[in-house]
Amino acid sequence: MFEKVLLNLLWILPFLTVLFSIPIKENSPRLKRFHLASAGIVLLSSIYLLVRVFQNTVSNTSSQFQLLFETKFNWLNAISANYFIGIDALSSMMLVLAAIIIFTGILATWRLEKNQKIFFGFFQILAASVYGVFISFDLVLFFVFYEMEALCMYLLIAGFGSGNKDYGAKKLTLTLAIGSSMILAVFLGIYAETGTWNLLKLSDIVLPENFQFWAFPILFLGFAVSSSLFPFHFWSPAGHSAAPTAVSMFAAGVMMKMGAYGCLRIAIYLMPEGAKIWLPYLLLLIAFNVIVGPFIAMRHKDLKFITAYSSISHLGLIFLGLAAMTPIAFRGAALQMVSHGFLTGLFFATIGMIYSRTHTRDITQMSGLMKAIPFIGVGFVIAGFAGLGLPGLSGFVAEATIFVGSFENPSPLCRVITILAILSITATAIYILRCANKMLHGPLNIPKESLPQAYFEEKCIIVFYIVCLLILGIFPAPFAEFLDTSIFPIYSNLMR
Amino acid sequence: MIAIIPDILLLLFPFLMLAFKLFLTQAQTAHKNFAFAYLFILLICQNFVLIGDTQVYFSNWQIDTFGIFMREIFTLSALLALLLSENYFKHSMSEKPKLFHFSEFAASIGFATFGGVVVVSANDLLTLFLGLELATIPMYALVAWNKRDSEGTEAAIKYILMGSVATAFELFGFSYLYGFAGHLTFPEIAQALQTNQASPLIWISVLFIISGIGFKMTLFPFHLWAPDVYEGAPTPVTAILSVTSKSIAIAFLTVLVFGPLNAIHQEIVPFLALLAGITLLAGNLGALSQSKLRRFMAFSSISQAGYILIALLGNSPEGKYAIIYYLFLYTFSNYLAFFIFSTISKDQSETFISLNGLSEKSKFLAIALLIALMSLAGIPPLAGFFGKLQIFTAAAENKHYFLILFAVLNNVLALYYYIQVLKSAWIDKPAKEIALSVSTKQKTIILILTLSVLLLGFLPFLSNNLSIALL
Amino acid sequence: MNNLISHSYLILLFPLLSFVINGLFLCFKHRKAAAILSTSLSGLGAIFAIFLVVQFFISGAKPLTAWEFEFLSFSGNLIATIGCLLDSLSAMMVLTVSLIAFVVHIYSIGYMQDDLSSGRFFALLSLFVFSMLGLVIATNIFQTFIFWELVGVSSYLLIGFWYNKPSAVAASKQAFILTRFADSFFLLGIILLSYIAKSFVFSDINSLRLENFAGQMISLGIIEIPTNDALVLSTLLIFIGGWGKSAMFPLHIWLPNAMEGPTPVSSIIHSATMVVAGVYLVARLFPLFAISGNVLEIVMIVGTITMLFAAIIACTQKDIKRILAYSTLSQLGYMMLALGSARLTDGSVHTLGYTAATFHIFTHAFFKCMLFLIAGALIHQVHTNDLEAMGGLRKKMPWTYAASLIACLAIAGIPPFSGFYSKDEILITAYQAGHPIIFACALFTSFLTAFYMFRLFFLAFHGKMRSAPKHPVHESLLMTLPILLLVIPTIFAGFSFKNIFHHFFTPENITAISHNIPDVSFIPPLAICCAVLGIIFSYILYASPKANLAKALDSDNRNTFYKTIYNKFYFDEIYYTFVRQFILGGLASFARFLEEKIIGSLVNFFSTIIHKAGSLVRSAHCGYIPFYIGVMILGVLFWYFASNLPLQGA
Amino acid sequence: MTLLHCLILAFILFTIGIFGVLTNRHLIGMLISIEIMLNAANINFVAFAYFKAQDPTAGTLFSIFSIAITACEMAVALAILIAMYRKHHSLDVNTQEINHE
Repeated sequence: MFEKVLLNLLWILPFLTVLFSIPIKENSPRLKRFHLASAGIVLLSSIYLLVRVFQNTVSNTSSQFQLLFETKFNWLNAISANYFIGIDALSSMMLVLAAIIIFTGILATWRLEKNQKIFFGFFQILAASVYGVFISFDLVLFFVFYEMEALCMYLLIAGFGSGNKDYGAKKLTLTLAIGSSMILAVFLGIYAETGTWNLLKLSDIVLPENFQFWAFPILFLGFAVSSSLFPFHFWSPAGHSAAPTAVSMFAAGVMMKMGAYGCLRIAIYLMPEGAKIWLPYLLLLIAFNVIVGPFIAMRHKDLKFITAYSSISHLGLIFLGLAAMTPIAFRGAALQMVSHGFLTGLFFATIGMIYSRTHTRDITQMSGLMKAIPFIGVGFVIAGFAGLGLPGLSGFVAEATIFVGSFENPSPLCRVITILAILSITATAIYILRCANKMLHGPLNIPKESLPQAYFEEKCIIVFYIVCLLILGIFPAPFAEFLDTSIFPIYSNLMR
Repeated sequence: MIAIIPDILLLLFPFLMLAFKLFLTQAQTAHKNFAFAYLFILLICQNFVLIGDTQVYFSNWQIDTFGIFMREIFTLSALLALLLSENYFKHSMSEKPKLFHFSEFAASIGFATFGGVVVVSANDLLTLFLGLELATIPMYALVAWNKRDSEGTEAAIKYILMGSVATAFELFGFSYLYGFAGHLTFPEIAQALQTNQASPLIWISVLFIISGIGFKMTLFPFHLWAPDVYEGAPTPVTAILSVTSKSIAIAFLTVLVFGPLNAIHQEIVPFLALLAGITLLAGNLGALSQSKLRRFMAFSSISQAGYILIALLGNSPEGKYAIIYYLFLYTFSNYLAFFIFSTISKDQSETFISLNGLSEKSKFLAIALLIALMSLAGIPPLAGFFGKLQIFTAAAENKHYFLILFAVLNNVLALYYYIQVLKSAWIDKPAKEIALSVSTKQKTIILILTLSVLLLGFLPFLSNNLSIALL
Repeated sequence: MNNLISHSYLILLFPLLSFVINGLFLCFKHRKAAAILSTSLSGLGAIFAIFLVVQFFISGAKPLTAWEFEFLSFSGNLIATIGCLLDSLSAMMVLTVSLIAFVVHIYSIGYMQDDLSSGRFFALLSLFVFSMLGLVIATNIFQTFIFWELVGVSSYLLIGFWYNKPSAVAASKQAFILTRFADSFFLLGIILLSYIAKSFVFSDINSLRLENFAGQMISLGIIEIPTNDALVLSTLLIFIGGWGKSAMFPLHIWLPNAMEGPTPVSSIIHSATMVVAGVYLVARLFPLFAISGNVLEIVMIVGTITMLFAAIIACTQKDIKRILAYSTLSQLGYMMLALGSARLTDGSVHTLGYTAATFHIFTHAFFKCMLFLIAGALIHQVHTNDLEAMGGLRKKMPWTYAASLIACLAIAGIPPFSGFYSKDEILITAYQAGHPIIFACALFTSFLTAFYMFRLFFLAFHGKMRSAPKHPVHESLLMTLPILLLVIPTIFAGFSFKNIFHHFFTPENITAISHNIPDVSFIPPLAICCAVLGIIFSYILYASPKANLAKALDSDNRNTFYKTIYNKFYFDEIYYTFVRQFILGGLASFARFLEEKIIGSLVNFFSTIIHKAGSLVRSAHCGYIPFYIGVMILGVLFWYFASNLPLQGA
Repeated sequence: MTLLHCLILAFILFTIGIFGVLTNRHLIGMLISIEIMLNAANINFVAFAYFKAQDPTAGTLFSIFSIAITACEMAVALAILIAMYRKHHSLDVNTQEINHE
């Protein structure tokens, strides 16, 4: 019962926080602390839930998700939509990821000078939206949470961002809206075909093959928009470069995962026939992400652009895992979702810290920062190492799993792309090292006085992420087996 | 007999207002407060009307569940329009001179509202036609209310000329329908359609009727008048045009399509689908780069009309339910937007630029604007999204997947231009500081509307109550 | 004594502990404490390693897995574990790495004492030792890869240790990227191999038989090939990993550049341990290589080319560390050559090459490490790497002088020093394999080795000082002691361990073939002759009273041939051109062009179209009443045709 | 005279009305044309009522009602026209439209 309440509170608490923060004095330290405390409570509860789910999950061989702590009641009777939330292995992992990113996002905005109420308020709504996405198992509820972020994304980026912020914010919001429109259309189709929005009930119903044929690519690509699959990736560089640090962390760390999560949880799960027909062709799109992405990153000078393209290529690996349609590859994709969340969170957080000190994101204008701000520099380098797949950090585990898994798919195209993807890890190394070397190493070119040492909260963020990266990188086995309980139903549905 | 009492009360309203004007010339404020209170009480009365089987009075005055809810929407819209107009009678706005003759204004709105009631109560073509005309003619006058504002007069000229042409089309269509069925009452027309082979006569009549009502509902390509008239008319009239007038038009279509024409529903549906698709595209494209708020709202309401039309593709109870639900939420969102626009228009023109710096001046208004516009754009968890969801679900039942995909993709365009407004209010910095003065009353209304928009969709009460009644 | 083996996790624990404590707590503020901590922990490690290895060999050197835990289970048999495999090869490597690590730690205390960030240095050094030990005790190829990457990154961090020196930063990046490039093939090889073998474990991989896969096919995307060939291909891909790590030609260029790092780093990573990882990998998977057709021949040819090529370049260089780096390359070439030439021309495989290569890893580690330490000591005193600026240090640094004489004799292959024995084995292997050209090359390289090493020796220590040092030159105890410690194995490792190697170092699953072995008794004297010739040659050129040093050291007024060699055959330039023109200028620019010009403009095109359509719609609202009415009426007509109503005949 | 004749007459009238609305530039003229269109519909009603309908009174009633309503509409229209004339002293559409954008 306690867990049930906790699970519901996950998304209600952020809203309540916004509500109760209205009377607090604008820009006062209390406001920040209040929001931080709320995010901290959510983080602790999500970790607690993870532990509880971990304890209660047994190995799963059915094609049904093993849902725990369900809450279910009628919601919109006219369309028989239910309020139906629950948690299983994959969602509990994603919840923790989201909670960590939200928590650190608030920390990263600690020194925001004005309009804190608006910023934190919208940020909490974003938080509520992702928590909701990961725990809802009713398509309407899922979509409500999924699309909610459009409400705040534009204002957060355009109001608090930097550079070409209005353009970037619009590009991001609208492109994401295209994706969610496609999702909504297919959800409506699913409802019209089956008469239910309940994900668990739907898994027992086989959708007509003709419907799957048309609906699957729309749904998959709709989800893939937010995970910036080619050719819908263009929002990502513009959006990330414009967004404020916390929003970049959020967008790359959690929001982009929501798409992949949806692809796995909903698109592939509900339409296995469509998946079998289409995914082999979608590999061609993935090839762009995985292979061309790093090369584009090499030619950019703006840190956020580089990181955005790095995210694009890493997200491509998630899709490679999905498209390979083997259990190991699925697991790799799930691991990569979590792992990339951490590493990109760390990336954007450190970039934000550097930007707040140097007021530039052009790597050619910076040099030798390691000397002045070693803590942040080390954080950046570790994020980079995680990004290029260094063993011991989580990126390697996820990538290796994806590669091993996708190589098991015997289709020629999948083989070719897997091989190219493996070979492209060099390219990743090139841009990450280029970035680190230009910016952190060499003689210091900025007066040291303008570069204060990392503040306490910044150190906290960095340490937090590094710990996460290490835990997942050094002890992946329990997490991997834990995730398998969510992966297996999807795979067995696929093989049915 | 109880169900008809609110209708009689509504009919009395304009006469009472005129009587007040005649006998109590001095008490200006009392007029207003009386009007608000009267409509408010009326709204509550309507709420108490029992929902159940269709009741028929005077052989052709038919009160069904759909009608009862539509009455509430019309009354609500009238009440909100009067509240909105209050300030326009107090002082002149930057663009428009002050309005006069509140009582007559309220009476006209009362008549138009009653026209809507007639439309949803009609059981034969004649009553339907009378109701529509009763709803339309006061609108012509309302648009031209401000004699000193030449823009308003010109808008009224456009409106009335094109409106009359549309009426002619409609009448022509009615005549063919009568010619085909030989009767004017709905059950007999329905029966004639069921028994007889559908002849070309009927299709021409359908084409003419839909074209005629398409004008009122601003369907493509009969929507051309809307931006000019919305812009020229006083703001409260614009609001009422975009809500009441549109609701009446869609009620008219619903009564026809799900009533006498239900037998040929399947044949009309492709036409309606095309109309809906093109209309919402046209509305969305037109709104893309506007700079004047009312003109912008005109295009936005054109595309909303397209969305509502989609509900007609569904089957009868779901379609009707979706329409009512959507109209409720649309009324709240739309009036919320207009209320906010009215707060800025005292010293500034109603343009995007005047919104600049709103978030600095008043966070409350800026957030209310955000909520109103995002609701119109259909972003969850705001009301507009749930309205659209119901509409799409209704259409999806009949497998109009392609249209739904087209419509939801159009939402992206809509989101773009609503964001443009938000950008003016939140991001752009004002050229010069002009203080905002918002009265407590306005603030209260805006707060209530904001909360309605915020919660009515997500919380299931409205939806579930409607669905119990209608489905 | 058995409990030593059960405590073999201590091998990894000591350096890990040192890394974690140093990295978290001591790195910035307590550099002295860091130095002492990591040195003492590495001392403990070395002592433990000695005992462990001794016990292991005494108990018969049976391969065993001392401990193992699951890292990640993929499916069924495909389980990645972290464990400790003890066999003669890994025991030998553990011993070598631990000893050298200890020695280098002591040396580093002296070498780094003036450096304010030496805390970081010791932390990273411990990380390297940890990774290297993890690499050599790996039970499976996945673990190898994990630690392979970790040594790569610690090498990167240590080369770029002085990160405000642009050349060091560039070198570290180059080293990392080049090895990473090779590693991507390595990873691909691992995945392909594990897909075929359904296992990562060395014992499973090494017992694969080609016959088991007869008739099976495997798709590689574009083409479908027999599984047998795929197995060979995967072996080749794995070798590419070693190719990069051991800096074989043409991926060799990172190693000389890596000399930008601190000298202790060069000595442990870039000569004694990490760079032999490639050789170690081939040795570890020797049975797999043995069945994989021509891969061993590729190994041999690559080894030979590198050996000769590097030795030639070494003869002209003036940077003392670069000479040693090229010499390392050349020696690595020897080892590869030995492994590669284990395959006889008739297709059978004999085991001498394996023994020779592992033996050479062992002996080479000590004397090469020592040479680097000596070079470091010299650089520390004269503050330059340039041989031109040295000379005449014999008197000032007598102990170092003596030690370096021994080291040079060892590397040149003069008995009874260790290098002679292992090199001798390699020459014999090459000869036995029936490749006379390769043998000749090896012999010639042996001559060159002696020549360039003594060139270095004479230039550094003999003659007179060619530049005045800023500080008085002396020998510090902390730096001389490790050098002298290394003299012991340099002298004794050869003859005392020869039999041990012959006894214990034969690969599993390979039966030694002993038929028609040609007579090889003429080889040792021949090799000695070559070496002596080389020494004499260099004496004449650089140390004899008549030698014209100015002319010998002049690199400007030389013929094209000399200049080509002096400029390392322009490989750096070729590399930079390749990277700039092809990777950055070509591929990456193309990708960016694709992204911005094609996709970006498509997106813009769509938004333009929508805006155009928007202004078209807007322009229809012109406010002209007759137009409006006309459109209305046309609209009715339009819908008459477009509405889909069945209006025909109306 | 058959139903068809009447319908054709009505249709011709309707077309004339349309033509008038489109070509007239005078607002009064346009109103008159619209009136013609409305009357065409009335003729239809009466014709159907006379020749065909089962319920003939309804048709005639309808036309009477529509005439009355049209009168109301025209009254409002004329009132607006007068307001317009006071401002512009002209009832020509060409001089009046506000060109937007």
